[in-house]
Amino acid sequence: MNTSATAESIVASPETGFERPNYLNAEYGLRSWLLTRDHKRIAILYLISVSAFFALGGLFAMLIRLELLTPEGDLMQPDTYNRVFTMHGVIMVFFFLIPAIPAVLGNFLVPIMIGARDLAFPRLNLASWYIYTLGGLFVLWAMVNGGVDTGWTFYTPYSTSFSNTHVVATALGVFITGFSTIFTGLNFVVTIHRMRAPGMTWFRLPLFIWSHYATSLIILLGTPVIAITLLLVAAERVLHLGIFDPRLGGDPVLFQHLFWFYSHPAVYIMILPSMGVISELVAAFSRKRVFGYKVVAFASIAIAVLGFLVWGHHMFVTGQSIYAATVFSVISMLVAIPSAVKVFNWTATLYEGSVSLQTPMLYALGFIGLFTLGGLTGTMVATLGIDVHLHDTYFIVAHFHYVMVGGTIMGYLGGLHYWWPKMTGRLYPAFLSRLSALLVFVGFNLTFFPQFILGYLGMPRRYWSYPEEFQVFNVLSSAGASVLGVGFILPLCYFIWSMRYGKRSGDNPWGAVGLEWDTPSPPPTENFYTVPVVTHGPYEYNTQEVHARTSHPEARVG
Amino acid sequence: MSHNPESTLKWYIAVFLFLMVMTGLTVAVAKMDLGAMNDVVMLVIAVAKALAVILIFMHVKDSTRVTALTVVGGFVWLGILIFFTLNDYLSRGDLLLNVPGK
Amino acid sequence: MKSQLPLFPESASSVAPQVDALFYAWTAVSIFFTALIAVLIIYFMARYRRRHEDEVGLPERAPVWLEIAWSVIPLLIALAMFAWGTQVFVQIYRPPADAVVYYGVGKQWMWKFQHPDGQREINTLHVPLGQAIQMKLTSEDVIHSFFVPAFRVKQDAVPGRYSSVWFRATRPGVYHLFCAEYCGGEHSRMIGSVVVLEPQQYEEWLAGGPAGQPLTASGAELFQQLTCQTCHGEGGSGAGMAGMAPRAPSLVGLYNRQVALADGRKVVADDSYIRESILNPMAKVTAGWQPIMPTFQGQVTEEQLTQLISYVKSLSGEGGAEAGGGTAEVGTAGGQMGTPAPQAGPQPQ
Amino acid sequence: MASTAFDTHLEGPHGAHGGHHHPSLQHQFDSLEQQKESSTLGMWMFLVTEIMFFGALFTAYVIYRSLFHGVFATASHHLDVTLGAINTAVLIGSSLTMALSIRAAQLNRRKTIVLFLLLTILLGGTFLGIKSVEYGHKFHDHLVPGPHFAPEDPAIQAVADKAQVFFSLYFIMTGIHALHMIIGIGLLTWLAIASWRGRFDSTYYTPLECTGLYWHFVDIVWIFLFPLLYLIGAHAR
Repeated sequence: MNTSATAESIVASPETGFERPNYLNAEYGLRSWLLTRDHKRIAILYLISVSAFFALGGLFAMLIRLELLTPEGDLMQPDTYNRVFTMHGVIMVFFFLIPAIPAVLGNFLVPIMIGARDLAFPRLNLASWYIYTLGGLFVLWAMVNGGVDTGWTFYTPYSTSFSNTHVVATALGVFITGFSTIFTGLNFVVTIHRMRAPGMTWFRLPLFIWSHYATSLIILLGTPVIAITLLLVAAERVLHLGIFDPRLGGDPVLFQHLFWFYSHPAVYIMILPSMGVISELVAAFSRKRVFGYKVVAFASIAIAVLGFLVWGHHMFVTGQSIYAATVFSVISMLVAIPSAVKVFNWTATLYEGSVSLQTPMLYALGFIGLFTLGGLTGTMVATLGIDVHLHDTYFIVAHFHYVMVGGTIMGYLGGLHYWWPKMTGRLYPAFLSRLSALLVFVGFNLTFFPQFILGYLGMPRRYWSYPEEFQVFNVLSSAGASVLGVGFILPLCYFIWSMRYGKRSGDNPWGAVGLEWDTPSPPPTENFYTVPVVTHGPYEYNTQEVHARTSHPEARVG
Repeated sequence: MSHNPESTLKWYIAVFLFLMVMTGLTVAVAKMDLGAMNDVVMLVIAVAKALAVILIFMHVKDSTRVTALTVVGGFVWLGILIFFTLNDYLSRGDLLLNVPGK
Repeated sequence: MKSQLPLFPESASSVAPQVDALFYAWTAVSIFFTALIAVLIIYFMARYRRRHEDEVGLPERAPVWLEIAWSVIPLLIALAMFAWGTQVFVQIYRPPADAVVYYGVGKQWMWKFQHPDGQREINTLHVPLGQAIQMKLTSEDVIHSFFVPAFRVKQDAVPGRYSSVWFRATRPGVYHLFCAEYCGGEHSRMIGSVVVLEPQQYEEWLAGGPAGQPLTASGAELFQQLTCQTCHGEGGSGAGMAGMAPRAPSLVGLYNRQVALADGRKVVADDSYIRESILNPMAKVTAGWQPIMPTFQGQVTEEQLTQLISYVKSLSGEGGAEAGGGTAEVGTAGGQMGTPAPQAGPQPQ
Repeated sequence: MASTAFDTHLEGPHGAHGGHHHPSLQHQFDSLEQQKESSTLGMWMFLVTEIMFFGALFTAYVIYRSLFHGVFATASHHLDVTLGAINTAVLIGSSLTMALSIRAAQLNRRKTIVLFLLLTILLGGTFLGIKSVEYGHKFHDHLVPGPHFAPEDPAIQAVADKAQVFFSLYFIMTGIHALHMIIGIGLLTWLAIASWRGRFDSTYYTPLECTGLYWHFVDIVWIFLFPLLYLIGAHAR
């Protein structure tokens, strides 16, 4: 193939300063970004908007922690506080945690990792970003006009008949954003099924792909349910239809069933992609195949399936029948097993590995620790007798932050640090990035561990003021939050800095294997100069290959 | 899918007639009082109609296994939603609660 | 003054020690596994650190027994905890035979309580020490949740139905009562206290309060006021008025019995059913009776409803019949299936 | 589906049949067959989300039907079985014409494709027309839930609250179904124009195939809605 020869000839060494054609310099101008169909550029668009929402959600978190410094409600009015924690929840859950890894890292890497030129439906992919933005605008509009105070859970009948805030705009925003998630998931499933490179069999797929496949299935099966449920809430407010209205004999608990049918699996939408990232990181920085590859792959699918059968464990004290609660509790115990197996397998991967503690690996190891605690406390609250006491207390708040922040955000930041050289062709400062990983880990534990104790003591969540005896732990938590904040701001600064001033990374700064490391950094628009032919599974390391692969050892991070 | 246009035409017409007859049948049966069987017959007919549409009009009969699995998966998941929700409501009498404990 | 740095919540009910035992057992398991993972990671990190740039890990050896072991052992632990947890859960919700029923109604943003003898309170609940108390909860507006950390009990109060939880206080004192389900603006001020008194002090407290009358008595008065007896008979006996054929089923022995409905289904006549039948009589009509009862929606408050229910309950003696105890013939007992009820008889009120 | 000309892109080893591309082959695919398989699989994935979308409503229906058994039967008397049955037949007919238009594409009969698409649009429009007549009756009889719910039928008045739940479900389910029909008619119109311009033939008719799947799915939803809403009380009328 003649074009292939041309491609070889234009591979220039980074030292010459000559930039090879890649997806970043293929076209210039805002228009070329806003109308792009390149999955890599769309990933960058998502990176920017997701980061903006993360910053906004973080700002609300800071306001919450400031208010809770003292037992009295002194910083803001209770109505304001209710809006603040609602906006924090809505923005973090629907506009950051759910899209973060799939829409940014997944979008960038899924086609490259399976050896495809693009996702199956590039226009749908772009549309998904616009839909996400549109949904975001609805929520921002609601926020600017006074916000919404129902909590991110939108429980009826408060949300349908009692709240005087912008429930409809927010619900519609979440409804719309749901479609962007659906389009991303749909794209992934079809791409993984139909667009794999020659030789890329299912068991040669990286675990990142397996976890994104499992995530996409959850997205497809779960998201429509919350979409219609929120639509019903909006219809109940606007059109006075009464599906959940207790005054008409409707049952508000039905709303909770439908809500959690999506929103519990949504937790796995957040954590599964992160688990995929961790598998990649642990393998790359141990230079070893992930221990029990097939077990980890099937564990992702098992989590996706079982995750749909446990939603009722959010409703143990809502008047659900005891029998139903028992069924949901026992299945919740089962879903803990594949998660535990993953943790054991990652730990075992380190055994006899060649472990290098570069920044992404620090995040990965932090993830394993935090997720272990998050998961174990999850099984605690899935135990019926304990949940009665802990339900709706700060124990729950701490638990899900361990899973979502300790899990999803650690995975997201770890993945971003790992693939940043792939996305931009640049390196970031090694010391600062390690410092930020440390700050995030320490700050996180300081913020959320005291909340376990608060919850066990009985402090209910969503309280704007609280009895005095809870103050010490709240102060600790607020102090930790400020450390955590610094830990999050640092990467923002050095990532932006590195785009212009960072050292050039070369194609493969980590000496990692995987199709994404076989193509230049940043990759060309079509991802590969020649279509890769896959002959072996992922994570096959041997000395010669690593030596040949590793780009510019002198420029290596750390 | 079947690439013989003659046979597809026959199938399409057959399915169309089947659907029409079944619609008539379901209305006729609904006007008889069969007690709880009314619901059962109604649903059996609806499922039969839906199956005919899925298999023939939507070409699942001649499609890949992945497609067939997708369809089955969709309905199984709907089953999960309905089953586990109903599971709560049908055991709501809180029978257990009304039996005094020790 | 409470401790400034408490680590353990107060424990003041009969189930609290059981919940705590379960909690500590789980905590121990969690600490063990977290420590195990942490130690292994730190050890592997140091032992297998990368020593030169081209070093790679050894080929993976993944023995099957290991995978099975670390799947099955956590599974067994989790299932054991599930069994233990479920046993505690059932204890938290299944009231003992001697439980006395108190009613609680949540309202934005206060708790209204009714004692069995008619005493009413807002945001404070006095209870006697050692007495099993079943809280029947409902709400006038949004979902609230009755949460007493010291008792380790919590139950949502859902509008439109009754939910229930019970406790037996074991230590006198004043304990926090929280609303645990977010209920709007003043959610964090919907707090109150549960005051546990020695039985004798409780009696004194009751005597000191404004004189009320027992719930059943208020219910009986209300029954007359609303002229329920016109159809259900004096005392809910089901006897027809002035020699006429009865128009409505007897309420005697109804509570907690199974009722056959006109559409062929059977339901248990629990609090929620009776409440619904008063507010929305056409929803579940007893088999063999004409659907002629008018609705009382808007005419009775949640508190009055609890009084009526207490009264109906009292017609079945202590605690009512055992649920599921036979497919009760309540529906047809006094009902003379054959006797055609008046098609459109004069309706009460 | 404008094709994107990526002159520089490289062929995969299994992608290069002959020297030219089909004008409808998009750059990320190696072959038309791969493109068609991807599109239909994608469409099916979308339909799965639609199953769950309507599924949540069916779940609400099942729950309330089990709770308010008799009320649903009584309220159902106010739906017009005859119009519902006619609409069912109309929709089944439109499914047939939809399937036949795809067959016409497989046979390279351009005008027949357009003819059957127009017939499908016509039948879809008929369905919506009848549906709007039914809605009109409901408005007239004050059976629309909300503050203006004021049925004259004493049987409904007696259970007014729970009947509102039934009519809420009726309007939201049929309303969202009708919305899907409207979107479908939009798609069909676009397809009819594209077919007239000769965009589709036996080598490439994926958009027809996908829209067909969508249209049949909407038909299936109605196949369940009709008995569940209209027929549940028919025997006790």
